[in-house]
Amino acid sequence: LDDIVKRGELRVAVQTQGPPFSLIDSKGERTGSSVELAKLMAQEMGVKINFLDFDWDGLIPALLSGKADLLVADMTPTLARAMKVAFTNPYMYTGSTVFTKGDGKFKTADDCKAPGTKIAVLLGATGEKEAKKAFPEADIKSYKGGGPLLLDAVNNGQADCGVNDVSAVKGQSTAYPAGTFTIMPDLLSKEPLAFATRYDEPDLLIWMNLFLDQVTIDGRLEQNLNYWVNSEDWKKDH
Amino acid sequence: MIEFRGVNKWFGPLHVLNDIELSVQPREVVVVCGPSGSGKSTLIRCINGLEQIQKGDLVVDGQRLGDKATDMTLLRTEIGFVFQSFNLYPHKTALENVTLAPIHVRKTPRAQAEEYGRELLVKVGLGDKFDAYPAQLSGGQQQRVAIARCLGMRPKIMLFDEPTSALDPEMISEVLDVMVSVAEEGMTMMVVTHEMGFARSVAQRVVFMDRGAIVESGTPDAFFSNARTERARAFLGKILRH
Amino acid sequence: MIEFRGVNKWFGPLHVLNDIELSVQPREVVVVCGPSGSGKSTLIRCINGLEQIQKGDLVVDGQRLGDKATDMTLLRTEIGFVFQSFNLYPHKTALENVTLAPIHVRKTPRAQAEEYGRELLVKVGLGDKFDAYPAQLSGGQQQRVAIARCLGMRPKIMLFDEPTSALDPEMISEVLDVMVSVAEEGMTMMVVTHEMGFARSVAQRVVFMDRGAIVESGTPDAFFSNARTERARAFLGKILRH
Amino acid sequence: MIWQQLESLYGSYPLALRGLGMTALLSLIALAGGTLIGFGLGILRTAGNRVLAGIIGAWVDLIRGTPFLVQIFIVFFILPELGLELDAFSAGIVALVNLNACFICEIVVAGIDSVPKGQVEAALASGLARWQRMRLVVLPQAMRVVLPPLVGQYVLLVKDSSVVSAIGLTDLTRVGWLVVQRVPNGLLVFFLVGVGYFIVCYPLILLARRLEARLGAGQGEVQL
Amino acid sequence: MLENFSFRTIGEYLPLFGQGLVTTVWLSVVSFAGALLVGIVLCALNLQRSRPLRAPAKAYIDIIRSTPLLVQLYFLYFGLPRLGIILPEFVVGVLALSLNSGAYVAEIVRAGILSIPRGQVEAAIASGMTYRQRMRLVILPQAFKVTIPPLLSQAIVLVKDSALLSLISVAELTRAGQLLASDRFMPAEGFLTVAAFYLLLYYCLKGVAALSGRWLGLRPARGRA
Ligand SMILES: Nc1ncnc2c1ncn2[C@@H]1O[C@H](COP(=O)(O)OP(=O)(O)OP(=O)(O)O)[C@@H](O)[C@H]1O
Ligand SMILES: Nc1ncnc2c1ncn2[C@@H]1O[C@H](COP(=O)(O)OP(=O)(O)OP(=O)(O)O)[C@@H](O)[C@H]1O
Ligand SMILES: [Mg+2]
Ligand SMILES: [Mg+2]
Repeated sequence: LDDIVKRGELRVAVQTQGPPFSLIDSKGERTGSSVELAKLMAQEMGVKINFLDFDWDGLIPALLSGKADLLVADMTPTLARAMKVAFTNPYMYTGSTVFTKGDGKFKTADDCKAPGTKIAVLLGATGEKEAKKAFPEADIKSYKGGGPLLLDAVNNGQADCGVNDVSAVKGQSTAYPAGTFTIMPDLLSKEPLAFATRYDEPDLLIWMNLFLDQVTIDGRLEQNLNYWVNSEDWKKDH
Repeated sequence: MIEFRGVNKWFGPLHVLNDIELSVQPREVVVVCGPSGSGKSTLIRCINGLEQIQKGDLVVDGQRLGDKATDMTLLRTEIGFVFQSFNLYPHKTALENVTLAPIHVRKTPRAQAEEYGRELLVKVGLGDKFDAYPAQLSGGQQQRVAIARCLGMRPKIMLFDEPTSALDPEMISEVLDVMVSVAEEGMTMMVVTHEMGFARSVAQRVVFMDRGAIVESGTPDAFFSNARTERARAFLGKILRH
Repeated sequence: MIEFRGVNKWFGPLHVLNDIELSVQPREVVVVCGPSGSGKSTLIRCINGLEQIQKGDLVVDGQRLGDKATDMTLLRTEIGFVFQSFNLYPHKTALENVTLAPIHVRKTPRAQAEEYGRELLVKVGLGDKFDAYPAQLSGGQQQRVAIARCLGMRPKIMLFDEPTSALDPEMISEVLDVMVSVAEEGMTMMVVTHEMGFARSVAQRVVFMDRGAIVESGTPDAFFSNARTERARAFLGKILRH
Repeated sequence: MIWQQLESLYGSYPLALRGLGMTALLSLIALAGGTLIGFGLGILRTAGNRVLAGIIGAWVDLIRGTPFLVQIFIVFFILPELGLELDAFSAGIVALVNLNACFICEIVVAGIDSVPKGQVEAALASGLARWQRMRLVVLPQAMRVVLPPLVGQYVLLVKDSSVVSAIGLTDLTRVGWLVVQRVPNGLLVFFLVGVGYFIVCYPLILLARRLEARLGAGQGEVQL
Repeated sequence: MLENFSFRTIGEYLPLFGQGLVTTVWLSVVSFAGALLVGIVLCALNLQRSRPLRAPAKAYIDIIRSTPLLVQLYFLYFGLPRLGIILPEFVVGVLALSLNSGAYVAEIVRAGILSIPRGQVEAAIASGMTYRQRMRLVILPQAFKVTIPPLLSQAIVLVKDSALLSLISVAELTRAGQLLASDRFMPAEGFLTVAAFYLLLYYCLKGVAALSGRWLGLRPARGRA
């Protein structure tokens, strides 16, 4: 933390392909739910912010190698991951959901349990694990390259249905004509999302947890989430 | 057997064959000589269609080149061509070089083609080199394989384009010896060469070319002892001096 | 000027130079002949260090090759070498070929080097080809440029490795003429060649090699009219016959 | 629908231009640096020092044999642990230059080896020193053989440069991924990305072909 | 990242790497066979005299060479379904790699054929061989020899390019590394292991190239200053 203040700059690693948490708006500016929260953090610290955007592959090395002070993405704090990085307290809960094509033959999540159903997930994302657990008989296909690719795969028929984070699915599917996709109402799981930093920065971790408490209390977190995640208000502005 | 009637050829603006009139009788041996670039190679390459003529008639073995009715591929099997640079197939042994065309073009059964091929290699003095690859042979040996390769097709005509000029001096005679024996068996031959000894002893006629035209033509004796034109005398002076 | 004392050389297991003893005096012209593969090229290539000897002493212009004190690069500037295949630099004009080494090795001022270069090209009969690229020259012309290129360094010794054997017959004499004139100016020369006319008229000595050894050595007259060894006679029979 | 997408695509054109600019800039620097170092390595490798040639050869193998993505990660994330801190752009440049130098080294060695031995001997016989032989005789002739594949390598370089998006540089390919989040027509977006690369690469390919035709004209093409 | 490098975890993931390696090898072999096929057909077209046959082949080669494989892959994977063709990922991947590498193979083969000395062709013509006989008996066997080394280089490129197929959920070698990186947050372990496996494949191919060079009797280097 001292270093950050001395440097006068907070370096944050974000993922490029993850609306509504992180995206490039039509003006080419980086924004999104997590991004705005990070900006708030920097503001509270009284330092400038510097975003480093990476593909999923680059996020973790960026944090581990010290290129970034913290990692702000829609990342689930699994115990295996927590062996390597220090997660904050969860700032929101989400879950994986199942979606299919609007006019598809799958009506409920249980339909997908049929053996051989092709299910699109993102490589390494929690959706992948949930899908494997929920649909053991299905044919799981893990893609790389972000949520929109899943939507495309389902839309084009390469997969029967997709499993991904609910807010991501909601956020991304609106770019398609209404009714293209059916999003199942029931979640496969409830998952926390958290920010991450390194274990050798315990003071930063404490500070971030405190920050999350503060914004929860004063409503700024809720405001953020309502704008970005729980509604589609942001689409109008960006 | 070969008849040039007013043959002309151009490479772009360059007039390489200029109104050639020449007729070669069966069993005749004709030597062609002349300065570099005078069109000697072009002349004999036209005969088997490696170059095309643009004006005049060229009749080979009774067939007019360029006619629709003339099957060039077939006609070529009647004409052997020996190159200055041998052009043996490097990926085939000596025997395979000789039998390749008979087997695939003439459809001779392999056993028969190989028998004849061995016979020919023995004849050119390479009875111990059936399975050698070209790279393992000296220049003189390669050229003798090349001659055997032509003979393998039992051609009616053989054309030679400076067959000895890429050879070491000691190897020249071994190739010339083979050519002499082919001539003595009655082959119709056109030979581009500067080996005047060969011309003297074997040729019925020597043709001298300069700048795309036939300048002189006559018996070897007449040509060497008293060439009519100044150009031929100057040329002979140069190549016989050293 | 050049002195071989018990020189031996092997290529792997192949013994290519076998106890060579030979001494060439200043202003002497020595012709080397012999069958292909007998080691002629290797012999003269050793003199300017294109090949290294493995046993014996080779002293050139007073300096022992292989000695630490001998600066090969410097010594090479005293020795001109003319190759069978000309080896002109294809990306340089005739004049540039001649002036390249004087300018970069001798550090002659460009203007002066060019003047001398032009003079030499005129001398070899190429006064109109200063700016021609090698590809635009005939073989004989290229070889004459190559000789001019050597002369440009004002060498004390000139070595020739079959300088005319890649040439058309009419061009041979133009190159030989230049070589004769170089010899007449008193250059020390070693020439590998089969041009016996040249040997007869210019050489003080003919050396005959076979299988890596010097078999005979004598005046041209003695060598051509009555060679002592059977091998030399057989060789002469072959190359003089045709 | 399509119109609406095109419209929002149009809105992204500054981003696209920035991507194209980044691709071009990366390629250009890597091209210049890679060529320079590649020639240097190639010349050193043929200079006759076995140890040096072995080291360069091993390095070239290492680079040719491993994925470029891994090389970038090593430069950007692992070198700092050894005390060499680079920002994303410099790291991308370093990795790209190194990659290209290695490929170009191979091309240059092939070119140098294609120069007839007689040329070197002629230069040797006239007393030219090693570096003079290389500069005045060998390299100018090697260029005939080197140029066409060299330009071909530049085309590959332009395309390889997209891998640097992994460490956060916004090049043309990455712009594609960014835009596709808002305009869910991947085919259209990546078609345009393809067009962008085509615009940069195709002239290079034409150039390579021209060089090949011009330099090959001397030998004369085979009539089959 | 390096100070607590965990070989143990790599060991845990080794079966996954093994499967990935097998897939990558299998994928590359099939794709390279396809690339040879595509390349030879393209090259045959490209060497025709008739323009209508030559032009499309040339255009295809140019377009493939001037666009990234990623774009081509995207088009095949998401474009074909628009035409009603849905193929398994593995097949699409093989198709993309074959079509892409085929363009390069075509150029290599063409260069090989054109490198055959003119005299060889003339000798074959003079002995009365037809176009097809010349090709089959004289030109192609010799061209084969010249093309082997550049073809093996192209194979190396193809092996590395196949990593891109992890994008469309083909479980090849690179993906194993990515899994290790994102499940356990061990990027160094993941990617360095991947690199080691690719290097292994590279040396195997290089060994094959050296062997085939010796077997075909290619001459060693010359002309060094
Ligand atoms: N394919 C070609 N294209 C253009 N010009 C050519 C071609 N082949 C030959 N020529 C030119 O045609 C002329 C005659 O060439 P040709 O090879 O027939 O001469 P030549 O008498 O055989 O000479 P040499 O003794 O050198 O073999 C020369 O000026 C040559 O440059
Ligand atoms: N670099 C080399 N490596 C191995 N063997 C060689 C090498 N150069 C020459 N030889 C062999 O050494 C022997 C002598 O070669 P050299 O070139 O000196 O003969 P030559 O008398 O000049 O023959 P030619 O008249 O054919 O030029 C030959 O058997 C040749 O094959
Ligand atoms: Mg000719
Ligand atoms: Mg020799």
